[in-house]
Amino acid sequence: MADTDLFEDMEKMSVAERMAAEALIVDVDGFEGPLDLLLTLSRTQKVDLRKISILDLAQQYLNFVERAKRLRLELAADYLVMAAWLAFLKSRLLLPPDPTEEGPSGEELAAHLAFQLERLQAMRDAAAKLMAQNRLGRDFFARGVPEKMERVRRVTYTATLLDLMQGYARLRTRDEFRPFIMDRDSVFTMEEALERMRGLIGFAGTWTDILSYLPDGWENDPKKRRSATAATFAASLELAKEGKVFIRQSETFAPIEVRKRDGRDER
Amino acid sequence: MSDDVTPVEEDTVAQGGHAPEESLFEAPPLAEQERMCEAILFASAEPVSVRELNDRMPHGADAAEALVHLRKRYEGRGVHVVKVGDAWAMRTAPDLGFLMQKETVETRKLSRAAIETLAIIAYHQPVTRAEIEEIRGVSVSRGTVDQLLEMEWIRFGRRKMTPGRPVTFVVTPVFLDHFGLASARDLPGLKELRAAGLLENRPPPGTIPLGVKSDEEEDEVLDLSDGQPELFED
Amino acid sequence: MSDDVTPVEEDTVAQGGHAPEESLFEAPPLAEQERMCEAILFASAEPVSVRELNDRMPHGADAAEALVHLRKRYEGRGVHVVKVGDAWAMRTAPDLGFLMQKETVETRKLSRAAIETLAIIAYHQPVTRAEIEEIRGVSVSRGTVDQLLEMEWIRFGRRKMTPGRPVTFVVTPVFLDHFGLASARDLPGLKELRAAGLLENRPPPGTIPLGVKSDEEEDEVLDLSDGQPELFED
Repeated sequence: MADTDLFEDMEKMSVAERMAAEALIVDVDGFEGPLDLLLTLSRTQKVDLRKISILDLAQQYLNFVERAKRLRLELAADYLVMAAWLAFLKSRLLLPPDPTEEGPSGEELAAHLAFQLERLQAMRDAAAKLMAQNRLGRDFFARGVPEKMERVRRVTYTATLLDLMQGYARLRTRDEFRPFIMDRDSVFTMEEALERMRGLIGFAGTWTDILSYLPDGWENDPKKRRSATAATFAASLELAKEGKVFIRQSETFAPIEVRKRDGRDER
Repeated sequence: MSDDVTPVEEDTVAQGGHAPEESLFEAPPLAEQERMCEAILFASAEPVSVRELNDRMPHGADAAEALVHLRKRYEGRGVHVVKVGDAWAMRTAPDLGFLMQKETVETRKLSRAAIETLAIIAYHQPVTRAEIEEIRGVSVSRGTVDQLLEMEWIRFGRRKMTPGRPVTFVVTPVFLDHFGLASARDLPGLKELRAAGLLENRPPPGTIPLGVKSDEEEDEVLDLSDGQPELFED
Repeated sequence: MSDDVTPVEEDTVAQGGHAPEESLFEAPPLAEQERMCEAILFASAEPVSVRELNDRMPHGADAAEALVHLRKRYEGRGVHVVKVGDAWAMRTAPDLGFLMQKETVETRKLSRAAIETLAIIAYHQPVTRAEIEEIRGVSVSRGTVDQLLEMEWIRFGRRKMTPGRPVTFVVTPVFLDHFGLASARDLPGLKELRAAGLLENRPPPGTIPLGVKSDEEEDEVLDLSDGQPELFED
């Protein structure tokens, strides 16, 4: 990777030295492929990469491959492919353009090769600059004792309606099967109360406590009494709304009384 | 920030106040020494002694003095310079410790005991603990009730007017909200449970046997409501 | 960054200038938010994103704003507040590296091939393996890519919309953090390389049949601008 012609150096070396150098040359890690070799060879021209003579470079490369063959070095296939391509390029550059021939001109091919070399060199320079950046753990440092984020785990529980229903069903069917009814026997509905009142209200020409409308047998059991009272009260309101009765209460918590609305009220 | 330390003073301290040791090099200005202490304390895994600071800083530097200024600079900040034994370290301000916690929320299925207890409360509310136990046939653990109370799915209702005046449990609006119910009365009755195949001894085709916990259970709800839209309606 | 913000203004912003978002809680004063950001960044070895800062700070806090002030406060100190991609970190000032005990875990010696591959990915991202090989003129070994992936300096980017939809490589926030870069735009010499046309993807003449070429090129251009919108903009 010296700036001078590698083979001139090599021919001056002892056999042992030469063997070592040869090993280096064919080592793809030493020379990272034909483009790398071309880039190394191009340095011998000692000009800006943009002004490089691709024709000369092609010749240099072909000489290199030629001498490698003479030294019975085994070159990797891609080095030989490059040699063949450069030989082709050289002929294109030297011969006057053949108008019948298709494809890009020698100049175009040469320009692209020059671009590739320049780009490879640019990336090498960029890589060097990158590695020379201030680096974490070498030039600048992170916190020496980072504090661990304490994870506070909070568990929330969830259940679906189906879980709930299955759970309930499981309980209610476990021993004896007892169908679930919303204790309907202690519920007096408003509809029932309304029906009952409609039938009875015709007789109530005077103010009557609504509690007297409770159905028989519902006054004693507190549950039943509560339900019937509420239903009767609601039914009374409904009837008042319909204009069939008047409703009154003298003071808070006093008995609520109803009376049928009749002819005298229209006057 | 150490408002009283001006660059001018710092220079004075560094150059004048510092006894000249026979050094070939001049010590860096105090402001620079302070920066150095700051960087070393920040990056060190362990508290650093004044001696070690002096060893690491350029010759002639006075870490003890730089630390005084550094400590002052961090007063009231989110990070403090603290003394740990003979050494110094930087630490986050104690009052900001709560920022170093991350809360993760994990969702788990409610236990079978909790579900059953909850179901009984929902269907029978207001209901006493004794009544729950009677229906479940086993005693209700304190933990189960506490869990449901904590989740705010149940709350204490009015005491029952029976001997001992036991407390009752009722479900809460949070419960109704979670299960998408307008009221506890919207819970389907046994008849409807049966119609939905939930009371069969044999699992209906395509469903999971009762009691088998499965991730698919949630899907089942979807399936059910899709297939039988009338299920949860009255 | 608003470099014109003075401490006096900070107070104004904290008390008056902060528009109330529809929050039940009032955001802490900006000075307090700054302390919080300071503590969180200080405590973390890894860069912390603005989003995470906001998540960890009380509701209504504005980490982005607090960071502006915090960064300014640490200017010229021994520790800096630096931007790493979308995240922020506290790092010692690079000029004080000589004071530090070098980490013993000096990252594995990277091969020349790995360094060049890394540079090509950083400067050309998103870039396919074929493009890397085209630039280096040699095939890229699996081990090289694996090593860079393992170090978390590169990761897979979006697939290219070219035949075969090859995967691309891009650099990571870990890479940016390691090299002290706020973004891939800050790569050294990037502008010059672009100006010189050396970052163009220039296919070899005559290798791609006409007709297919134009479509593909369009795709690639789109891919670049879509995939990394922020990267190569000026």
